[in-house]
Amino acid sequence: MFGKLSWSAIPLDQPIPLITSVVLILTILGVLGLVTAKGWWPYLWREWITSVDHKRIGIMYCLLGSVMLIRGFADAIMMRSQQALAINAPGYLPPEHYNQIFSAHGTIMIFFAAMPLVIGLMNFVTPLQLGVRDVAFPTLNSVSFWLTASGALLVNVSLFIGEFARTGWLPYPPLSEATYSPGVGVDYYLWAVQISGVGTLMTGINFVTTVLKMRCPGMTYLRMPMFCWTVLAASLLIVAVFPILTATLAMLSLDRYFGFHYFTNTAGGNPMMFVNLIWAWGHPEVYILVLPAFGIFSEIFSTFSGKPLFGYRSMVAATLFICIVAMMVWLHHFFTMGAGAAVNTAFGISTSIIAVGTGVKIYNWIFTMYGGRVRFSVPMLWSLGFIFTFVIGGMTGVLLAVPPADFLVHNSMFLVAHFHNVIVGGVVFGLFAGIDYWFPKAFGFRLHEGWGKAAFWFALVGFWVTFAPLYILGLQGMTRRLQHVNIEEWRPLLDLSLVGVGILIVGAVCQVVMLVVSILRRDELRDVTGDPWDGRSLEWATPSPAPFFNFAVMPNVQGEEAYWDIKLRAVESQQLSPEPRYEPIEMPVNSPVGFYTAFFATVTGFALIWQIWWLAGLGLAAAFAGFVVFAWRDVHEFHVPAEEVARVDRARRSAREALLERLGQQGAAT
Amino acid sequence: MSDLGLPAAVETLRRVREDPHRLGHRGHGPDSPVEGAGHGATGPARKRIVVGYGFWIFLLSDIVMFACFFAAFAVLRGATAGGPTPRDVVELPRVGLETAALLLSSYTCGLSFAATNARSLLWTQVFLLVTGLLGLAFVGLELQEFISLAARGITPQRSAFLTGFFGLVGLHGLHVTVAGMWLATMMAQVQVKGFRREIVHRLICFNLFWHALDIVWIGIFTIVYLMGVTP
Amino acid sequence: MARRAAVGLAAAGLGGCARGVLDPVGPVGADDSAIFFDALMVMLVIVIPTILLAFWMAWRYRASNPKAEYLPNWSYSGRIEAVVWSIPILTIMFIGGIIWIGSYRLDPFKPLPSKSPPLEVQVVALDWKWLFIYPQQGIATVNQLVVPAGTPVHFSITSASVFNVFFVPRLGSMIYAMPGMVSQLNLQADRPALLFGQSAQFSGDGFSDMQFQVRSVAPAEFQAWAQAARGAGPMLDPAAYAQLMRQSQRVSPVTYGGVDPQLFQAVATQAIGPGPGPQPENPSHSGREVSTGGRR
Amino acid sequence: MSELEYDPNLHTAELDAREDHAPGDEPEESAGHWVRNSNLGLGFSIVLTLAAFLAVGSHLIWGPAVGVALIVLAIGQMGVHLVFFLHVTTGPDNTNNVLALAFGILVVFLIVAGSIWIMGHLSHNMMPMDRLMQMQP
Ligand code: HEA
Ligand code: HEA
Ligand code: CUA
Ligand SMILES: [Cu+2]
Repeated sequence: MFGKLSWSAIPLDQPIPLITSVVLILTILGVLGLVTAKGWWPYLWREWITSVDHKRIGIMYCLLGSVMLIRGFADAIMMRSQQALAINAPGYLPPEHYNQIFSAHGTIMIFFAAMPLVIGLMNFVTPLQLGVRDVAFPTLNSVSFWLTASGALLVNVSLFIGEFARTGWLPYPPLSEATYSPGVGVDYYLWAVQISGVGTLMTGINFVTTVLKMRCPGMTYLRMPMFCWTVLAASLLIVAVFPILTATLAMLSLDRYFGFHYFTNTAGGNPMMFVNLIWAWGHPEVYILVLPAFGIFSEIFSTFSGKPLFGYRSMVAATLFICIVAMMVWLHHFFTMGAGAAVNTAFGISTSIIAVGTGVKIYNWIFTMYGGRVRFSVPMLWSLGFIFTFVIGGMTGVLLAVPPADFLVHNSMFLVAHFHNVIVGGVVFGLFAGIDYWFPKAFGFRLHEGWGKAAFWFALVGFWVTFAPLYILGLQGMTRRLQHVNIEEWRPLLDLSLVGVGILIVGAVCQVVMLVVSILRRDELRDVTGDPWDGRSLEWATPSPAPFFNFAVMPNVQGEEAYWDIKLRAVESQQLSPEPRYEPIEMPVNSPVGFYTAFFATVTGFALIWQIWWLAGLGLAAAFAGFVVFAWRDVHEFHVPAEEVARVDRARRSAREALLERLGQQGAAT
Repeated sequence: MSDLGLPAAVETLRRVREDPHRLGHRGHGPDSPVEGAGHGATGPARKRIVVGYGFWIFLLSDIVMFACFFAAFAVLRGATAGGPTPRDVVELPRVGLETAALLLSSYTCGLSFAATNARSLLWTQVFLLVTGLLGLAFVGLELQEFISLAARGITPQRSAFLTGFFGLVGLHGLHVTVAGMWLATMMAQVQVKGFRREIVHRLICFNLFWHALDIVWIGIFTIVYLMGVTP
Repeated sequence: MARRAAVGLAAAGLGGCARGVLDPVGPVGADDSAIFFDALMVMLVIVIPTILLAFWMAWRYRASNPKAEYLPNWSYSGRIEAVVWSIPILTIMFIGGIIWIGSYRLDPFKPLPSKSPPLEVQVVALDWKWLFIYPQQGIATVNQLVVPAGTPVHFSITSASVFNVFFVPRLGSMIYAMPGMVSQLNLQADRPALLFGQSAQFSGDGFSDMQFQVRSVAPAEFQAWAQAARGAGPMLDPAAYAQLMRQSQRVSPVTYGGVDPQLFQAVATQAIGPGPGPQPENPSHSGREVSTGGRR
Repeated sequence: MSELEYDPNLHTAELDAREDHAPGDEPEESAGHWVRNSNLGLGFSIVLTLAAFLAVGSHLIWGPAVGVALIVLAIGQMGVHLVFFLHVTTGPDNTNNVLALAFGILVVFLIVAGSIWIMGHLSHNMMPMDRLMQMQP
């Protein structure tokens, strides 16, 4: 009746996960109770859960990503403290638990923290920058989000019911085959990642179509803000490689569930093929994460230097170059597998060539500051910290791309330091910068500067104190994924790394405090102009927060920097462009289909994990029924009357007029 | 607004207008694109184009997934673990029938599209129905093949080669089955709702999907079946 | 020689007292680390000025600096673009050269040049210990590798269950140990030394202790050791091997006085099936089957 | 936005030669055109399929070259499908669709060729001798 599921699935014998999950469950129940008590459900349902507004979906993605970032961070704290305690000692986490932690940390950070945050910002910003009202497929967008949330939920359920994978964030067979991992951990991994992966794939399709086919009049390709280019490149990569992930995980599932022999070490199966296929996805994946971050930095360097981006054309070329070459380098993750000199040479060289595209970007950002008026606001601090950190991480990446050098440090702490160096220094810094930068557009008030700066400095210092020791440990021969350490000499560096985590914790606390303080003092941080940073692209042409239809009248872009041009013209003539003729706007209606799909995806996933076949069948049937019902829907759009549009836009215009006046006075003063 | 004033110079404006990135933008020539073309100069593309294009991108991603299964098949082809070889598995006459069914269904699918364009409800439905029946015949033949193979002990659990074989062919069969379910839903919708805009869009997408599955089948019958019996 | 010294210096600076990959005791490790070091130095020459330039640029053009000129439209310079593309391209051309030559020179499958014929060692990665078979000597060891200094060693490596990586950090290159595959590795220790070896690919619960000691000894001493081991102690017969295949952790070094000469081939070709994986010893926890693998 | 636009005939009538086309779509033609189009596609496909089966079933082609012939025929037939059933053309209205297709083909090529190349080298280097023998069918 319940497949493999029984009461003994709950880890009553393991206090740490048990207590964690009980606290977690109580928190969730508390939040749900609060929502019920306050009667917020109808509001949440109407305005958020069923919303197809790209801004709302973007915000929900970011929320999900932030929560998962904290979960991943908790895992990281456990790992670093375990390793510091377990030098010639067992530490406090037995292997079967520790191994779950690094697997969950990697999985959560990549799939459920970094990806949602990146996609969240993509969602929030892209249509605004392109001057349109939504993405190409708004309902699909909601489905994507909810599928991602479903995957995240499954991963966290594994804490309380059963276990998570103990095989690393990429479960190499044969270790992940049923023989060597008989528990449900790998199944949790497979279904969680599979479900969210489908969501991500649909996001990719959505954004390729959005950027290519949904731009406001005059927004030719070479007038798009740099961020949109990176979104396009990342989405193309998603479309190209996420199917590989789907296929590979499907093959592993067939092995585990039905005794197929894709990757087994019996009957001719070939585990090396898993490694090959998974990296054909895995390497492009890291550029899916980092390219949008590059886009964010491009916006920030230009805005906070008060200048156009230097070498825009080179930037576009470099982005597309990285996008294509990223698909030709995957073997560098298994140079030491024995494919031979010819293969290693080809992939080593193609890997290092990526440094050219990335290097050009770095120099272009530096020269964007040349002749500028650089303001050291929080987003700019993250960006400068990024250049410093990422350049070093990229350099160690190129070292790993040299096969004989990789023969020494493959799978070592040096590698761990490399990828945290590029991921934290590149992606996470970029996300924090982007959140700070676009926060006012989303909520109408800025984030507190002081706490933001404190968070930055603690994160930067904490990062280096944590990971610089790992570089050295890697060179001393320390390999990754060690539950305990048998070499006494490594103690000082492991301790130092733990100190670094302590500093990171302070940074994370600052970040949270910043959020709380900003909310409490939102009135003094209010952005009435809609253009808090003296921005240059179209999102700043809307009020903060942007109305749900984004633009009352679709902008008509006439120059390279869409909004800067409009702004200059207004300042020059000391008046806004004449009031347009307002027309009714058609917007997509809200839809519960995303939530519905994800609900049944979760149920089906859970049933498959525990092999409760009837429930899985039921879930699939319900999904099909839902598809039919949804396909039958007749109303897809609703009209916003012209008067409503006019009302919103006139408010915006009066704010702009005030701004203009002030600018005019300032201009006269200088 | 920040503490920094704007460079409110006429000169600045002139330079911004005059192509700051040296992109060499010219206005579009006499054939400047029409509204809704989605070229960028004229605003978002029409829904029809957006839907079709999005589905096209989805198809490409689906093809990539098939490519992985093809690659796996190619790699595992020789790993028969002492069991049946490709030669033991292939029955050319049946493959011929399957191919014929799918090819004809592609043809009738194309005809249904012609009927849709001519707004003929009857003929659209007739051709869709024939398409579905041919698809059903295909799936039936394949199922029969799998069952008869299993009766001879030829199952994916036997060896990696058979895993690759059943995985690839089965994935395609599954796609055809799902497409068949979609087709049934589409026919009901066409009947009830007629040729509304979104229905026509979906018909276009369905057409694309069906033809794409046929293209994948070309790969399968060539690489898996025909090349399985070539020396 | 200067290069050796430089590598040593870097090792000292980075490594302190613990000895790592930058303090090799053999020719392979020496070449690997020299390449590592060269590539690092070349890139540092580019990267350090880049970082300094970034900081200088931000500082020089800070908004509060009245001396800095403001060029609100300056966003293109053909000359800078050319330089900006050239710097990484040139660096990468050099590194690409290293990659090319290095990959061929240091191909782990390539025999080392030497007057003396190589010592053959067959390596089997087991859950969770290493089995070393000396076919020429007819003996086998677990978690203990003894090699003659100054003689090349040719390793044939396979696995009897899951993936592992065979790695002796101070000898140089690592390589995967995979079921059904035989990878090869050629290493050499130049002088007598006591080293540690490990698995560098996570392989399950007992992974952290999947380490072995490596003793590089004078050739005469090696002969004496092998002679003494031969025929003494337990034999690695099928029963003993079947026992060894089962999961176990923290296995102390063992020496077998005799071994079936076909054993390695049988494991590599999977004539002997792979290790059985976890055998639940505890009351079952549904979905969380754990083997303690004899953990202490 | 795009929703405000209204499809008067609900079909391709309003498509303009200068605008992008959705994949699978084409400017309005008579039903006869489409039928002719499908007929042509079917005809070519039948010829190519028969040729493929013939190449296997007869000895018209030198044994070792049969595989090559099959691949070429398959590529040809995929082209036929793309042109006649999926209506991919080289016209400017189709640029975007063809570019996407080219991107997809590139990806497929990289994955399949790359995997086969890598896996071939891995097996060649490390497959133990008698398993290698066993691999030869
Ligand atoms: C996105 C990816 C990502 C990120 C961000 C991180 C972040 C961190 N990781 Fe992780 N890590 C991985 C991806 C990531 N990691 C992967 C893929 C692995 C391999 C897994 C495997 O072996 O299979 C790994 C493995 C890994 C290991 C295992 C090493 C081993 O194998 O032995 C360790 C050990 O210390 C570690 C530590 C850390 C630490 C200290 C951080 C810190 O930098 C974390 C700092 C976190 C923060 C600074 C965020 C705090 C949150 C907030 C501030 C809230 C935000 C609020 C708002 C947005 C307003 N990581
Ligand atoms: C966002 C994520 C991200 C990014 C951007 C990168 C960027 C790069 N990575 Fe990294 N990498 C990972 C995430 C990332 N990586 C992860 C997660 C893993 C491990 C996964 C696992 O095993 O669990 C990994 C592992 C990994 C390996 C495998 C090592 C091993 O397993 O043995 C290699 C090897 O080549 C590599 C190389 C590179 C290179 C060459 C770059 C380049 O793109 C870097 C380019 C940037 C620069 C070079 C700096 C700026 C350039 C200049 C200033 C110009 C001048 C400089 C030069 C010319 C050198 N990475
Ligand atoms: Cu933390 Cu399990
Ligand atoms: Cu990579």
